[in-house]
Amino acid sequence: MEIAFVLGFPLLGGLLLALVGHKRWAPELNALMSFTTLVAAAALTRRVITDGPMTALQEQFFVDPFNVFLVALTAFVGFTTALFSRPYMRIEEHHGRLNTARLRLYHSMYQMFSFTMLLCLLSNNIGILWVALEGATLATVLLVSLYRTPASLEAAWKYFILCSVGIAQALFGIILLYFAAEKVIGPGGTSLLWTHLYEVRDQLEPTVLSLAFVFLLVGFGTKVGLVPLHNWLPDAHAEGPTPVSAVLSGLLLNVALYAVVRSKVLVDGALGRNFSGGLMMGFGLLSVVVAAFFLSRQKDIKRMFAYSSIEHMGIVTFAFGMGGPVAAFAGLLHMTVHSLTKSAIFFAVGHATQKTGTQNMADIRGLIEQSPTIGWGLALGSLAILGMPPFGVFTSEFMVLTTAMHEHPWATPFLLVALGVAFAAIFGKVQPMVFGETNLRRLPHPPALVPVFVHLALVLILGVYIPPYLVEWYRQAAAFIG
Amino acid sequence: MDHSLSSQFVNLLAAFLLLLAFAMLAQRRVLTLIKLFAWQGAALTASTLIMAYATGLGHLYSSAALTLLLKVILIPWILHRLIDRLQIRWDIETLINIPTTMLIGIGLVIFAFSLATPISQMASGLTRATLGIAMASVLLSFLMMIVRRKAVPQVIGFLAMENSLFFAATSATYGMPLVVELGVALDVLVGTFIFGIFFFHIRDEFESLDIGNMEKLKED
Amino acid sequence: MSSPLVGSLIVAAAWFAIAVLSLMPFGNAFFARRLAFALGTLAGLALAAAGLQAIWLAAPEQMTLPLGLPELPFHLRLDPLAGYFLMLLGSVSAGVSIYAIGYFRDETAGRLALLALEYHVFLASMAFVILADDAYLFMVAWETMALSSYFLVTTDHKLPAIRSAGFLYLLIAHLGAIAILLCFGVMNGGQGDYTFDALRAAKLQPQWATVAFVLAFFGFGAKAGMIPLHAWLPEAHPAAPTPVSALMSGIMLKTAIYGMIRVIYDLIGNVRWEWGMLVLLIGSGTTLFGVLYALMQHDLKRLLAYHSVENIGIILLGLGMSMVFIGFGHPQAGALGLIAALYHTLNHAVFKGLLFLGAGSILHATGLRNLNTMGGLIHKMPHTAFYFLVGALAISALPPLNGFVSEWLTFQTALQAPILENEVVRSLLPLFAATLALAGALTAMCFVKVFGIAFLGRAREPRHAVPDATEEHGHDAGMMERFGMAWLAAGCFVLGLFPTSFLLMLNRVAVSLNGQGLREGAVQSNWLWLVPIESSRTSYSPIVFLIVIVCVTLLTFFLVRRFYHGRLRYSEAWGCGYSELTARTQDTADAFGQPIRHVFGPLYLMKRHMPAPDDPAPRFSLKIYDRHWYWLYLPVARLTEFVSAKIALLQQGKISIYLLYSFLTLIALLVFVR
Amino acid sequence: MADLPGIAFQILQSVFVVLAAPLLLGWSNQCRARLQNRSAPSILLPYYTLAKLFHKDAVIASNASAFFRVTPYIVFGCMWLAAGIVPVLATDLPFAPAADIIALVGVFALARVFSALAAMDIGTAFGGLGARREMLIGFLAEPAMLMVLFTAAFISGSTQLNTIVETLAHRELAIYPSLAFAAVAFLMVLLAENARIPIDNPTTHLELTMIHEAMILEYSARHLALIEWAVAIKLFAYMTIGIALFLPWGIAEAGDWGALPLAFAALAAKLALAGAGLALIETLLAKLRLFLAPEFLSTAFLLGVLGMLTHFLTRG
Repeated sequence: MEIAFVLGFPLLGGLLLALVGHKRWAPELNALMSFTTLVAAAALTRRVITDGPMTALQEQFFVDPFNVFLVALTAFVGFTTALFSRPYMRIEEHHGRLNTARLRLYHSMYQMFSFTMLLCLLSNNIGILWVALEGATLATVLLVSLYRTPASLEAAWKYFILCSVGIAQALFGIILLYFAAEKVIGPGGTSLLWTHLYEVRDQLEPTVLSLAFVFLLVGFGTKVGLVPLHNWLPDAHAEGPTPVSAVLSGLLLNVALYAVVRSKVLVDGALGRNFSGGLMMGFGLLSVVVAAFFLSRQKDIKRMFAYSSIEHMGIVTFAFGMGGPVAAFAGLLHMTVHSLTKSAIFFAVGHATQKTGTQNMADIRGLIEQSPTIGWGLALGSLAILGMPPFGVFTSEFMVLTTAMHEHPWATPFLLVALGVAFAAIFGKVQPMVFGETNLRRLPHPPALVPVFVHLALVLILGVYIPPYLVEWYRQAAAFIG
Repeated sequence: MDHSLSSQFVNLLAAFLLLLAFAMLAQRRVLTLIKLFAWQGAALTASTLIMAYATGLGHLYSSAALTLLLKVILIPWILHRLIDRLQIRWDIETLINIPTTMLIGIGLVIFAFSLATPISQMASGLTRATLGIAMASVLLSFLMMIVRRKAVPQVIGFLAMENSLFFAATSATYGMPLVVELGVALDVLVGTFIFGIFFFHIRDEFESLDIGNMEKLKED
Repeated sequence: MSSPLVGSLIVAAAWFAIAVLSLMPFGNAFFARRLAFALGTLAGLALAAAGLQAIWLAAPEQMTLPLGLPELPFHLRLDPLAGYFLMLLGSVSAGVSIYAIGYFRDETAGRLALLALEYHVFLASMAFVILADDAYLFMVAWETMALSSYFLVTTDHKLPAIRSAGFLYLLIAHLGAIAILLCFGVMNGGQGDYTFDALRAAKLQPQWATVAFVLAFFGFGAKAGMIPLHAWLPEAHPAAPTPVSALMSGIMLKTAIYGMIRVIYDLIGNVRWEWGMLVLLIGSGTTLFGVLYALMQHDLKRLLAYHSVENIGIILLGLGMSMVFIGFGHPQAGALGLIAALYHTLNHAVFKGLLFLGAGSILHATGLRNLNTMGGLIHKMPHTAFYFLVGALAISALPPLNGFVSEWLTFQTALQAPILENEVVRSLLPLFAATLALAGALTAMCFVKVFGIAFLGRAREPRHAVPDATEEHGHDAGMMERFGMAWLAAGCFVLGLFPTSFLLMLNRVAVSLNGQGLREGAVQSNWLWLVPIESSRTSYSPIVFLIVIVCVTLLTFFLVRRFYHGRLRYSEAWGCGYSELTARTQDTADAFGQPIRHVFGPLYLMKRHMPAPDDPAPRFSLKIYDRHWYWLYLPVARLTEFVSAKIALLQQGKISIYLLYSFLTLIALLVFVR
Repeated sequence: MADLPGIAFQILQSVFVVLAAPLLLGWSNQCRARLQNRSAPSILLPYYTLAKLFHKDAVIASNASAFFRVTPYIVFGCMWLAAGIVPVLATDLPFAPAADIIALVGVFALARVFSALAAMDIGTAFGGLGARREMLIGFLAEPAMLMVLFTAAFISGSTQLNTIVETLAHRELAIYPSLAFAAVAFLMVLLAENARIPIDNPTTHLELTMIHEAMILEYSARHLALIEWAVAIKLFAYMTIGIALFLPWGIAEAGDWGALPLAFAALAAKLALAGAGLALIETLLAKLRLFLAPEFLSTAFLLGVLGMLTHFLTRG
């Protein structure tokens, strides 16, 4: 029942806003729909925590601690981002970068986007998962190209082509999976359902599954932004409207990674952990290192934080690749704190860019002087994302690193060097933007910075204290991932 | 018509698909590309029908109908409209010259077969080689997307890849569940529309559909 | 309070509370202005008491907080070592805090609130660093300390120099933290969790123990400011507001020393003498580097910062010697070295804090930081002059003040060298002692320069020429500032005059660390005579020393008055034949360092501007650059740049290339699978 | 240890040193004059000078701070303390344990720092110049001195001058090569520390060369007298330290009145020799350029180190 609401509200919102998205009160409606979604998600979460995993609608939908935690996260960040986008989009309109038609498109697509992501998370059918993920791509392509500037078109085009091609590979992987499952379960719908696949996962044909996993990894990995499949990501983040960058970094990457992890669990059943784990650790490590070195060359602020997203997705992938309760726990935790922190950063960045009218970091100076909230938000957010205690990012990184030291000592130097380089790069660029003489102008609408500090507060709390029920929740999910 | 016959038909069609993939790889005229794409769709429909007939699985019929509607009629029609409106006739020369591309393509085919053989042993009696062929044509379409320089052929390459995937689905596994196929079809359709819109924007912004213009966003 | 651990926990919590309350916006930051620092002072005193109590604990106290990681809640532990450093933190911070009341009195509300917040978070995090008993809490506290101090350093962030200083500081601090984290990982060695108990228990292979040691040494060394990782220190410490500079130089560096001792002696254990040699090598280098560069400075706070580098070197010398002795199996001599190091840690905290506060008062009163523009301040700021003199004498290791005691103990440790088995090491130790002697004498020279040029002579800036206490420029330090300085100056005397009682405390610390302390004879030495080894070997009694010197001086005075007279006439000083004497004829700070530049020329990278003979207003200007930049820091930066430039070639905007990447990845993986 | 005869000895010795110091100076000056074929001044000349200075009215610069006036007394006090610690006539004095050789070096450093600071108080060119040069000599001489003392300390296993002297005095006449090095080093340090040729020239007022004189240029009358006296005591103290380290024979135990005359005679003889030797050196050597002073003193330092190393090597 809650599932219906969780999926229904955003869908409804999408259709509604497609009609009325250009009205003055559309942003409020947008936020409202996201809020209802959040409420429904909360209800669903409570239900799952109490009653344990469940399926619905002839097993087409499936909820367990793993995906419900992502559902809650998605709904939450979706809501805060909607709050942030309210003044942000107004200001954009005021600056004349958007007209009402575009606003309508934006609002409707925003809801559709969250709908597709939630569908992707909740669907028990791997085929539907694929469909939803592709749908998310389509929605975000429209969002990325919202400004219709050459740059945004180029970014959107690359995003579209690369992700579609990637996801097509994933479809082939799914077909192979189906091909293998059919032999065990027999033809018909059920052999694409996660629940059924898990039951028989140790009987599936290993060679097929290894092939399938390669295709799935390349396919979904493109969307996660794993190096060397990441090339669409910085462009798309840099050129789209900032709320979209926030949800891309904060949510879409998580969802794609969710798909990877699900398939990994499936494949591990047949092949044992080393195969998939090794691949994922390799990709994760590569992403971390390469992204870290990319960071120091950035001029565009959003582009830089896009690369930092790649880096952190690399860390999470590495963690899940290592496997084991602690690493999986750390991975989940890192997903959470990264979404919160990164979206908070993008909120601050959004207003900062609006104040200066540029995304070029060399032209942004003295935020703390002109608007302390934005300045502190950006400074603290960046330090948090760089893994500075007492923020939660450090917590998960600590767990990942310590586990890595146990099980794969060879990897730790790479990770640590990458972390050091990333710190020097990002911090060296953020500091002059935050400090120094200011060069900013006033905004036509008061910026919404409550979300920034709510997120950062949550991350801070997670840094020093993880509530027991959350621990329990993560533990269940981690146990599933293994 | 017994199994062996239908399987021969399917294999024939599979070979035909592979041939078409090569043809598309070689073809420079956009209009012809679209025709070839439509042909691919037709072959796909045929093979699906045969499968449906041979296995008697009802949902394969509907998927065949879907393919016919979408890939033989609707999408080619849209593409026609597009290139008429955009006045695209020729693709400019590809990144790598045609013969080289062909050679690479052949290499890919061999590779795909060598990958698929161990699997196809356990494939259902009806469709032995098809999986390898499907994989090969997927890779070929991929290659085509890499070497093309204009937006439209690139998109056609993408759609061709989608076709090969469908072929894999139907021939190797008696088709995916209907809901999935519908969803995929929907995505493909919407995708095509969006591509269509993009063509216009791109042309307006860049005065051409040459993706060589779209190299501004990079690391320097 | 019953349990010192609970007590110190309460203090730390209180500091946090003060920090939060300081943000209260109303009443022109009333809380931050009136109460915050006063309460902070009281908390500091309480902490000192708790620490003192903890030194005499029979067994270490432990406690677990329901915070932190699910598998690894916050562990706290209080043993003599921690107690000693808590005492240091509490007592010194008390002096600084009370000084801060006066120093910050005319800040704007917003800045003040922020300062109070960061200041007290800084203090609390340092307390937690000392109390932490698991790797996670330690790292969290450690980095929080770095973060809060970073924001304190960048208080005046509008100056580019301060921004770059802050950046360099936090960067090196973070790299050090990464090394420390790695060190914990190595120590854990895959067994057990990350509580310090588990790390103590973990048995390491010798080579892994050495790796852990090197990581810890350089990780903490980066924070302590030892060469070659010192570059941030002379930039960051002067940049901060003065009380913060005092805290950083006085206490924060000591937390690094604490970490070093905790990890090397306590967690890793079975110290090896080779490690000691490394420490000695770097320590002596640090000592000489610090003092030689200090002699070249004319910015007062910067000069003091370089002296912090030097004193860290001295502490390292003590540590190194003790490690050598312990490594060769002479725990008693080792204990002596450890005690010398710890004693100097406290001493340096006290007198360096005092000196920074003095510098701050000068800055506050006259707005001057450049020695070349000071002079004659003793007439305007007699109190500050007195306190500063005490600090200067103490840091110059002159008896009977505290600096001398710890250096004396270090010498005594070095003189134990004959008991060592290894010929080479035996004859090397005294040489390290010699570098210490050299450094001590150079320090004396440096502070003759500082005190003589800042306080004595005549004002080098005309606008300070008139000795006028009322005008805004050139009043003496305010009441609160004086309290702070007096507190620390008193510390210099107490530590200098009653070393034996501290010796006993430190002996407990040493016993708790390496199981054995000083000889019986030493421990039973009474309050009057400081006898670290045995009375036939050596002894020192600062009190007798002081009494005799005072008596004799007074006696002389009275004899002179008694047998002769006290007649005194004032007149102008002889102008060397010129009509009147301009202040420009005095030595500047740079001029005073000239002989050093002559002797140690090759060590410096100098840019000198010699005025032409016909220059109407000749000014000699001098810039000294740190060589480390050119062989360490810049190359590393360039390497990173190079690598990233190469990697950037991956992404040249061609979509076909991007597709090709995906394609090749796919193919490669498929090949890999087969 | 604070027995009555001990105290008596302590006081006796201190007073004796303070009173006898100018005599040594006078003697050395006399010898130098003879060596230079000048008609020699009275051996008591230093006393006359001091008396004259004490009688004069003190004149100090109008911008002098209290620091300037206190310093002479402190310096004098330091020297007096030193005189009390060094076993001149007898060992095992009650004050001796209060400070070992390291502390002794500390005392001299304290005096040096104060006089240097006082020199900078008036703010003339000469004051700063003198202070700067004095500290230069100081920081070079101090480590060398310590090295010498360490050698002795290693031999006797103690940094207590008492113990050192006793061990050295009651040993059979064995040759310590290390001590030979140390002795040379000590001599060089002595010359430098007491502002004698070849480092400094107590009789010159030529600004290019003068060091110590430049520092005390602003002093007059009783202040000057105290400083000059302190200088004499310092020289005396150094001489006696040297004697204690290198030829300690014949020194008495504290409270042993019987041994006193012998000790007294021995000391007188040694000092007479030393004074003459000093005069000889000052006559033979020429003043070094100021910037050769570092080389001179680093040589001393190296000799001290060599002495220490030879000790470790010969000791096997």
